[in-house]
Amino acid sequence: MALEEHRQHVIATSVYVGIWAVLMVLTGVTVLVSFIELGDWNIVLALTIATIKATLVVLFFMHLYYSSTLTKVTMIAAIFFLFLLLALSMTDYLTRAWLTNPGH
Amino acid sequence: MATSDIEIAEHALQHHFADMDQQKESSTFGMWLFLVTEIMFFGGLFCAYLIYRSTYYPAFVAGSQTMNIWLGATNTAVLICSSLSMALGVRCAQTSKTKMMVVLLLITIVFGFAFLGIKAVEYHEHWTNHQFPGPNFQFEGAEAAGVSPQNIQIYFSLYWAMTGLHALHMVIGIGLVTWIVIAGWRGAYSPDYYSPVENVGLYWHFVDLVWIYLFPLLYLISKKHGG
Amino acid sequence: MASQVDGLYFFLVAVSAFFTLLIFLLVLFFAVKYRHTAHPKSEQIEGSLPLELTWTLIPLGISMIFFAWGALIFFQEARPPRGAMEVYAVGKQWMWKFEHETGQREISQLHIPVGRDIKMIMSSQDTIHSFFVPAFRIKQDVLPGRFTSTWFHPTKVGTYHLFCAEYCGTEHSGMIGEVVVMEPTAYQAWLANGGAVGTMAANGKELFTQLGCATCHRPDTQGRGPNLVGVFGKPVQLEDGRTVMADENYVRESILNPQAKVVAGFKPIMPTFQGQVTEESLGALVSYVKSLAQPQQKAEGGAPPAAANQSN
Amino acid sequence: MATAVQTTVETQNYLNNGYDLKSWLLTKDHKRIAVLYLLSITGMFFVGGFFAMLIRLELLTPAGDLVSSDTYNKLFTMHGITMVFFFLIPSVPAVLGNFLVPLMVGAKDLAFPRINLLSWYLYIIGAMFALVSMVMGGVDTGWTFYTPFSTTYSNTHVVGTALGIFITGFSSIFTGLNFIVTIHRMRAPGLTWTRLPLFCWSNYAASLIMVLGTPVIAITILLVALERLFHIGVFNPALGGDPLLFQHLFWFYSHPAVYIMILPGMGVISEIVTCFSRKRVFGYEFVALASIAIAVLGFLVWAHHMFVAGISVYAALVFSLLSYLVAIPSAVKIFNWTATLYKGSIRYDTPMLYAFGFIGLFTIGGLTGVFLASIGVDVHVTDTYFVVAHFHYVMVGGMVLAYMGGLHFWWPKMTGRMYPEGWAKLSALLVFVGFNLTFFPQFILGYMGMPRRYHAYPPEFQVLNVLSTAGASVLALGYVLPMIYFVWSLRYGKLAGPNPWNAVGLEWMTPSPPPTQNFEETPVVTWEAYDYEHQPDEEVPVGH
Repeated sequence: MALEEHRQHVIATSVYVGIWAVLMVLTGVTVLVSFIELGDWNIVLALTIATIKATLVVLFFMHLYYSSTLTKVTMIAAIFFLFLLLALSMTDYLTRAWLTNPGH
Repeated sequence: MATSDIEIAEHALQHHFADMDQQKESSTFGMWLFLVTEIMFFGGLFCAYLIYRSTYYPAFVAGSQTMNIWLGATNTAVLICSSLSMALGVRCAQTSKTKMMVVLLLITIVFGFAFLGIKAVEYHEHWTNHQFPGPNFQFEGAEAAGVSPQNIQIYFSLYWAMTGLHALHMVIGIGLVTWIVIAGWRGAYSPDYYSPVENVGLYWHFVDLVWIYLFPLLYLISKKHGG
Repeated sequence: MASQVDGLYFFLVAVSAFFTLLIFLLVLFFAVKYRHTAHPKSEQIEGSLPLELTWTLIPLGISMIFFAWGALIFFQEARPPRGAMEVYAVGKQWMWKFEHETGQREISQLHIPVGRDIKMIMSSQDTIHSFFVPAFRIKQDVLPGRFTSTWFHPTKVGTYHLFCAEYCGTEHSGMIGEVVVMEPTAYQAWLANGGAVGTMAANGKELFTQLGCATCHRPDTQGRGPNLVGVFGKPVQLEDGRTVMADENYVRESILNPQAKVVAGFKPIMPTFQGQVTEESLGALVSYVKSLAQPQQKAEGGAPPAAANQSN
Repeated sequence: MATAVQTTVETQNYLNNGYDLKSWLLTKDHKRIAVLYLLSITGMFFVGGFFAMLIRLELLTPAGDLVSSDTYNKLFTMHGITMVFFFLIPSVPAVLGNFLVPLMVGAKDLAFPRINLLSWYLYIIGAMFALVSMVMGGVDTGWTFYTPFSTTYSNTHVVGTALGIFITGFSSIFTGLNFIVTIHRMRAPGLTWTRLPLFCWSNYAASLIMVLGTPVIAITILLVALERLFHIGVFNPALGGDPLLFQHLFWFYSHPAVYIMILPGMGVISEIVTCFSRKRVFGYEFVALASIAIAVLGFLVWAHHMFVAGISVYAALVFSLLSYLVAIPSAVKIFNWTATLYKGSIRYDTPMLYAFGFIGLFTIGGLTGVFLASIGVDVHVTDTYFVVAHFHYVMVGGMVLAYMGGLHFWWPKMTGRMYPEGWAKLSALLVFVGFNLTFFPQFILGYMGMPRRYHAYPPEFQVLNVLSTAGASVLALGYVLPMIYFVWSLRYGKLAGPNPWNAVGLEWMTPSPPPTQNFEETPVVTWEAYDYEHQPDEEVPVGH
């Protein structure tokens, strides 16, 4: 069948289940870690784990790993512009207190 | 199946596309672009969250400590399971296992309702505790925690807005999966034409993805008491 | 300041006029010279990298001059000089309320002496307004819930327009007033007839006692709240490890949302005064706290000299 | 009108393919949807124009004597909302883009025809929300919806209007999404990216902004509605919120939105300038990439609307610096168009007159934008008539002129008939003169210190305001004329033929009006864009 060769890559069921298991374990880890007081590192750790989970979901459940470059660029662009929104807004909030007392 | 795979594909080819390849690529790319808009849509809320969290950190800690971590964690697990059944369902569509696909998608729907049910329990609890922004907002122990109830209200405003919008996406997702189940049952899809299944799958995983971030940001801010 | 802004402005006008004329004349010249009837066959030209670079890099270079020049002016505008005379302003729909340090109040009219630096400390009691005096080339939005400030240095006696430049509702265009710049002697005379009941700092001190602040914030020793003598304008170590500058906004926040920034070594026990103090009272309280940090001029300030000495 | 002979000659095209209402309202044909958009945005343009006339009449005298201050506030608010969200943003993309992008890439339709139709319905629903809110008493927040005024102090129909904008936002998102997918996936064989017409490039760039920016305004406007309904405190300083957060989120979209408006207009100008100087565009790659650069850099500059709003001094410096960068690609475009004229063979048909007007006025609009990026000067002129003049030079002098030029250029393609050239030239002249008379005095007013959104003003500003109002009446005449002769031309205009301008580009290789399927067979492209060198230089058959 001519159409056959264009069909998308089929990922093995075991990969899906494996990813699922990792995601479940990471969910457990993130909950457990949250009970340990690590100061600023709590949020860093929580977001790192969330990002690992999100990456796994995007790459495998959403097949980005097997998708065209265009799709990958699209996803990266979205993250980039979200980052711009957050980072450039923060340039205001983080530096508002800098210039409060008179100069000279 | 009454119709062969090829017939399904020929029937599904819209007049303005040259071939199935072009149609499928367009449809998938369109879906990803739509997800980009969804990311930016939630992005506005994440921006507000980031700014207020850095401004009113103790209030956010106090607010997050009223969250039930176990319900939140369970819901995270429920969504991950639903994503698995969704992914396997799409795989069945790729491999012509229509019945199995329908079953897996039904399981996905069940997980979806489970998530909403648990969320409803949490919402109910917040509602009865007056943890809903507005004139009736109350937060017991704000003074003891040494934070202004007003700032905790901002935490709850963002909590309700973010999880509410997420829940709305879940409801829409359940509707879409139901549509796929019905169409799939009627034999609308084949390995050469399953873009709707795949796209609804992408949407579902995206909604899961948002929750993966909402959970640590809203529930796990800090366990330390007394701000 | 006005002359500096004008300098940059007319530089911008000159550069813009040059480029506008350049484009206009080129378009006109080409359009006439190569009109269809005179030049029936077009000649294909692909483009030219050197030209592209020229008209990318030259505008970039010129715009960097604009940036640097504009930024320098802005930095000056953003940093009020030390020793500026301070005037508190409260914007409300649809009027300006001013209060001088010496306690005179006026509405939508601002009397100031010529030749002095004037710093405006402004807040709004409803929506966003904007303090705009075109003659001084300054503009600053006036926000609810926060102090913003700007400054100027009037050099000529006269009466100038004051506008609200941020849309604020029905009578936005009626939220206007005038800035009256006077000779210093005339200003002193005006102050004398101003009907002031005590200086702002003195009024602030009275409020400080009335509201019960003084029971915890004792002037002689550290009470349940920190001693405020000599605090203003200096960095403050917070309980959570951060350091903040004790400026007008810090004092405001400490009154309205005391738990947000708790001073190191103290408990978050202070109640909020939100809803109990007006914007004007806040100004007076800020002025009082400020006066506690200026022990040497405190004859009229209201701070007990003994306390000031002890803190040093 | 159609005799028996003509009906046999008349070939099937998108216009005569069904005449009943259903064939229009349920159409999935991008060309019909473009016509639906044309009718709807023209309606909204005249609604917005009506408000503008009342504003100018009120400002004829210093005292606020024609309408009450509340009415005046509603007028400029509704003028802004109508023009920005319901005319400028959809204008070139949703009308000309919808019609032309598939034709230019050699496709039968946009990638998602049903979503395209949905997008028009969303526009109509959004417009209905806005119009109903206006009829019920209007809204007085300014088109910018600044908090806390919009959330706490305004007593007008903020939520209804906000929902209208929210819904219309999705119309814009779907249009952008459709364009991006179409341009990526549906180009005809041989039509590489470097052979793509610049109109497609610029619509592609604008679509990027629609897809990336519009969702942010959607959520922001939703939060405003929630704040108003439930007092959630996110933007309300009395509840601990920060009103500047609203401004950040608002301008994150609304500054790039300016480029949604101007970029497609720039695309139109590239098409017109090349056609009427019979030349390949000078520096094709630079013009194309400048569009993308504007789209991306446009996202980095939003806080230059907030220099005096109380943001951090350091953030202001960063945003000022970045703001200059976005000016560069616009300058590059201007220079390239000018260079394209060099050694061309230039005709002065109406579209070209509009293009000349665009180049001149956009140059002024762009350069005065540089004034506003320069913080020291911005402090003085922001929120004055200087800003009003600046953005009207860009939006009206730039965008509307480009739209009008494009409409004249492709009118024969869309309808199969020519507009009357003499009247069109007269109207172009009226628009140019009227526009400058209206808005140039406002630069001076702004520098003198007249704040915007003022119902009454000090008497020393009157002379310039009278000039401005006089110009506005000339401008209005310039806009009403085309309405009349375009309608007239539908019946009495000369038949255009497939290529009245002897232009290159796939859209000219199919009959006018195009058949429903656009092309008899999918074209194969073997030539570069704007290949006027190999276009036989025959005398233009009609319209002269």
